[in-house]
Amino acid sequence: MYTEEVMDHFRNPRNVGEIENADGIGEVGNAQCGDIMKIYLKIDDDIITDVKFLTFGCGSAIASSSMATELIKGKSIDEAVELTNKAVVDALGGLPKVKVHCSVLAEQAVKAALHNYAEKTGKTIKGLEDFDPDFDVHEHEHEHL
Amino acid sequence: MYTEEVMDHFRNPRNVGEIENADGIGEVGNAQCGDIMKIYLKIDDDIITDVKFLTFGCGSAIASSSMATELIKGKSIDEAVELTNKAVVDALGGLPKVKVHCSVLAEQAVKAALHNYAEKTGKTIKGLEDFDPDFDVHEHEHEHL
Amino acid sequence: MERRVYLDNAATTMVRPEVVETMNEYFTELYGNPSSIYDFGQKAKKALAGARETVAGLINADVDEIYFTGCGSESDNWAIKGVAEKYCSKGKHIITSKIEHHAILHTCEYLEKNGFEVTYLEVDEYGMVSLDDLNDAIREDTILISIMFANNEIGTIQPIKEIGAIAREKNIFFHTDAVQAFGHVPIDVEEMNIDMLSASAHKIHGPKGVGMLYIKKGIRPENLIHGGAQERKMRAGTENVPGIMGFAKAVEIAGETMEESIGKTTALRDRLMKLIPEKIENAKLNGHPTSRLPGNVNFSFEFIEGESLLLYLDMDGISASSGSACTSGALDPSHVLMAIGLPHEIAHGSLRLSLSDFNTEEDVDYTVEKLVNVVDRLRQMSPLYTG
Amino acid sequence: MERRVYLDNAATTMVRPEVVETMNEYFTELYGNPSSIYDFGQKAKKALAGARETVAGLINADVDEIYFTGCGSESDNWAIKGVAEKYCSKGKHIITSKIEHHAILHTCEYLEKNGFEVTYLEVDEYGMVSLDDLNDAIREDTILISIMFANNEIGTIQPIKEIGAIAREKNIFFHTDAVQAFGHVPIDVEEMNIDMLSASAHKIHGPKGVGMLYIKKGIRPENLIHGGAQERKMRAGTENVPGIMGFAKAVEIAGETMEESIGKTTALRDRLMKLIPEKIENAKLNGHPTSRLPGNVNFSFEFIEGESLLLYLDMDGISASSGSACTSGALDPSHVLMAIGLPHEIAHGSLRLSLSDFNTEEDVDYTVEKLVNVVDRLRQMSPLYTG
Ligand SMILES: Cc1ncc(COP(=O)(O)O)c(C=O)c1O
Ligand SMILES: Cc1ncc(COP(=O)(O)O)c(C=O)c1O
Ligand code: FES
Ligand code: FES
Repeated sequence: MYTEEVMDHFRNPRNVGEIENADGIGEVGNAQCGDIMKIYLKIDDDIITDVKFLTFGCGSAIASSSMATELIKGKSIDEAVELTNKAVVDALGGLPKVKVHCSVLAEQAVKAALHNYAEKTGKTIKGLEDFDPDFDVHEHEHEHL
Repeated sequence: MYTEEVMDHFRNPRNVGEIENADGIGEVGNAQCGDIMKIYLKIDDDIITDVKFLTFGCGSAIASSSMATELIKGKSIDEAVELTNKAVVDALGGLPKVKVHCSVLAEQAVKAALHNYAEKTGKTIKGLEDFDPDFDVHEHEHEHL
Repeated sequence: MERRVYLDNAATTMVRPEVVETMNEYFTELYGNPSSIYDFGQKAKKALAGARETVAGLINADVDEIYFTGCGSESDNWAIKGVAEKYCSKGKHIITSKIEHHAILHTCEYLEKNGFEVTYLEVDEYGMVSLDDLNDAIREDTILISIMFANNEIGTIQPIKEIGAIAREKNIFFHTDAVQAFGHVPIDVEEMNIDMLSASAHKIHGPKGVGMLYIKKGIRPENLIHGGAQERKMRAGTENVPGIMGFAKAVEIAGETMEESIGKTTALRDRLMKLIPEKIENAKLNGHPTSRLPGNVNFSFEFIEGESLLLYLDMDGISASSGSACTSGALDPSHVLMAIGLPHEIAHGSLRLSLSDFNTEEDVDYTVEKLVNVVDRLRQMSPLYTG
Repeated sequence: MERRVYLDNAATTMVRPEVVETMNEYFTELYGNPSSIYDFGQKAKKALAGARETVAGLINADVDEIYFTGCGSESDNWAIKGVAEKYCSKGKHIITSKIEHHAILHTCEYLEKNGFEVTYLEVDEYGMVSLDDLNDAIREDTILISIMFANNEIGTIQPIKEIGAIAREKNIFFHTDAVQAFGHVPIDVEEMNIDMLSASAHKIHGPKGVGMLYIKKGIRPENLIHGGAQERKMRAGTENVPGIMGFAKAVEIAGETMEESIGKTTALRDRLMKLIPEKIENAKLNGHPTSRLPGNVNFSFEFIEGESLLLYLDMDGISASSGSACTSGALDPSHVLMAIGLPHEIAHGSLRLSLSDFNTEEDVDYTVEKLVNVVDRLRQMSPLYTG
């Protein structure tokens, strides 16, 4: 069902946990739908120096969060904001069709955390102008069940 | 499907053949329905001294003819006329339900041969007063197919 | 992987070696068609008759009331649609429950699209149908009541005899999907007032692809599979002789060992039901505490999600399920867990462990040990857990 | 009994040892439910995907167009009723032939009782459908044409590609019951314009209780068996993994050996078709002399009746059939022999010998020798024979 990369990130998820006094925190999804992702960012000089996540969700949700954190760690804000769910899926070697929305959730969680950082610091992040932190991926995704 | 007795009479049918100048010949059934029985009788002093049969039909038709001839051989006319299909079935140790009409055919063939003997000789045989030599067992039997 | 502990026997079971042996003879030696006239086919026919007797015996039915099918789902479809089509002139209302298997529910939904009305009875927090609700739901035009014997997810056993009595009194046909109960707990169709009953071989260590429908004499549903004269003209298709013989062998063993097996699996079940909440906080038992299948254990663990749980358990060699096997891969929590009133987020974290004769106390203890770790690990990862 | 010569391969076949071996692994080792998430079930899922590919490959279909069922009869029922229900708004007229298997005929009769109209095409003395008749029968409201690929009794192979072309041109679905042809002769659903095709594993040395329906992409018949999400939600029921794997193994071997096998069985068939009328007077070949299945031989012997013939042959160890296995035990001559215009009394004396790969030239010669004696013996007993 899952690729070796997915299983590797599921088996040994990278960057699990919380960051105290994080510079940005994003939470997306909801428990009713069976998936919540929370991402914590430590940002110095527009560089993501640390990132951690907590996820309530299926195997691919955990793997997507883990992969997303790996992909943005050490990157600049401008790079991180360009992270797409497709990049997560590709890095994982693919996801089953019904699980693609987990990767969308990971993308949204990163954006939400960056958005939170922008709000706190009063900065503007290019690419987040239209971001809606309350976006619910499930409203659009529950149909293919 | 068939009892040992049926198979024995089918495997080694008794009294197969014709009798030249038979005293009574009876034929019942029709080829369309897949079964014809023809019985030849040799009668001396009201005793059936010889009997033969020819049958076009299934295994139980052949066994029923064979058994019927055995049951009436050496018997008096009065005894032979009382041969029932049930006696044939019992002697054969039973027949499958859909095959019972083969034994009816054997009873009818014997009666037809006796009837023919009676007609030829001008005798009256008790129990054959109402016998209809053109009786077709299939008209009544084809329903359970 | 050091150890394999198979705890998904409600999804399907290992075929018993004795059953495989039985079937093998019919694959390559006695492969004749039972409808054939030659000795070779007649032997198969005789064997079938024996199998029918064995299966009938287990539920106190008559041999002429047993019809072999291709699976439990086919039996369910045949029972429901067959009665609906044949008796629709008497009425077009059917009563079933909210926690039936999809083979019943989707069939009922199909009938609803075709002019039938279906009442889906609610169940209580333990998954029990209420006899009062049933009585209230019965109408002039009710032709069929279909209530499952035991639920596949939460193991709850319904008051079948009482339901049957109500149906009989009202002159309504009573069908029960006994796919999970048949061969596991005693069933007596006479005593329990059952008119039709579905079963499936692969749930009792028999082969997949063989089912059975018991139909009480005098009831004549429309055929689902028309064609040849097999199964007394009620279910066409060359008889699956090896499969049916294997099914009968499985039934024979199930019958002989039922008492012992119930004792053994109940003990294992109760051990799981005791140890799990002892060692894991916020673990909620789903299903009825006592009126439940000897082999069924179902818990919800707060703050975690079922698929992750299954995958981690699988890494420890433990095969289990979350909701029914048929709905995994779907992301919605199961309709059964919803019906017993679980909130979504708790339903998501449910685990079904289903035991068989082949499980041991070591299996149970190993599972509990691993489960404790896995739940803890997932909770540490969960944003919901504040523990 | 010194010798067993099995010549009823059109009724059912011996399961190949390689197929049994394949299945055995799935009975006791890889018995996991393919819908399950753990590795153990996913292995079964992967195996199924491979099987689907193998089966699709044999008829040049796409993997997504193959649906496994419980038997050939189920496939036939599903195709006919599924299309009828789903597309009835387009029309309620179906065209089939008089010589179809009962799985088609009785399904059509069932539909007739439910408001559909069915045209049963006549066949010529060889059992061939006429394309002109077909063209004439097509109406505005025709939604389905179902013509069998090859007949089970007399072996006649229909002009499938041409029938398919007509159907396609008129935008009517074309189903073919290929239960006797699949795995025996080359089939290409693309080239032959086939929209739906039924097959059954036990006719090609696979297991009983496994069938297949090919459904061209874009066609969506109503389900026959509602329930779980198996077979892409179109056929519920826990997948019969061992059976399907066995079916695939049989298909694989059938595909690899088809050319050789056709050569061999055709030679044996032709030997029977030459020797029988040479050695037995008043023997009439039934079916088409050349457009026929490689393994099918069917003769009528005047003045004698089929059941007796079969029973005597059985005593010599020869298993054969008279008409189709499904109708033996019935006393009426087969509808196929009637449709090709045989008089009743000649139809009664018909014999079908159906060959497989496992038969030899010795089998053939032994059979002819015994047949000569048996026919002679029965004729000596027959009041119709004057010879
Ligand atoms: C032409 C044809 N169609 C359908 C069937 C039915 O197949 P099954 O016995 O697998 O249901 C058969 C064989 O019995 C057949 O020969
Ligand atoms: C309660 C219940 N009914 C019906 C079924 C369907 O049985 P099968 O998979 O044999 O079609 C199952 C199992 O999947 C079940 O648990
Ligand atoms: S988190 Fe919902 S399915 Fe992956
Ligand atoms: S003679 Fe017709 S079935 Fe026996």
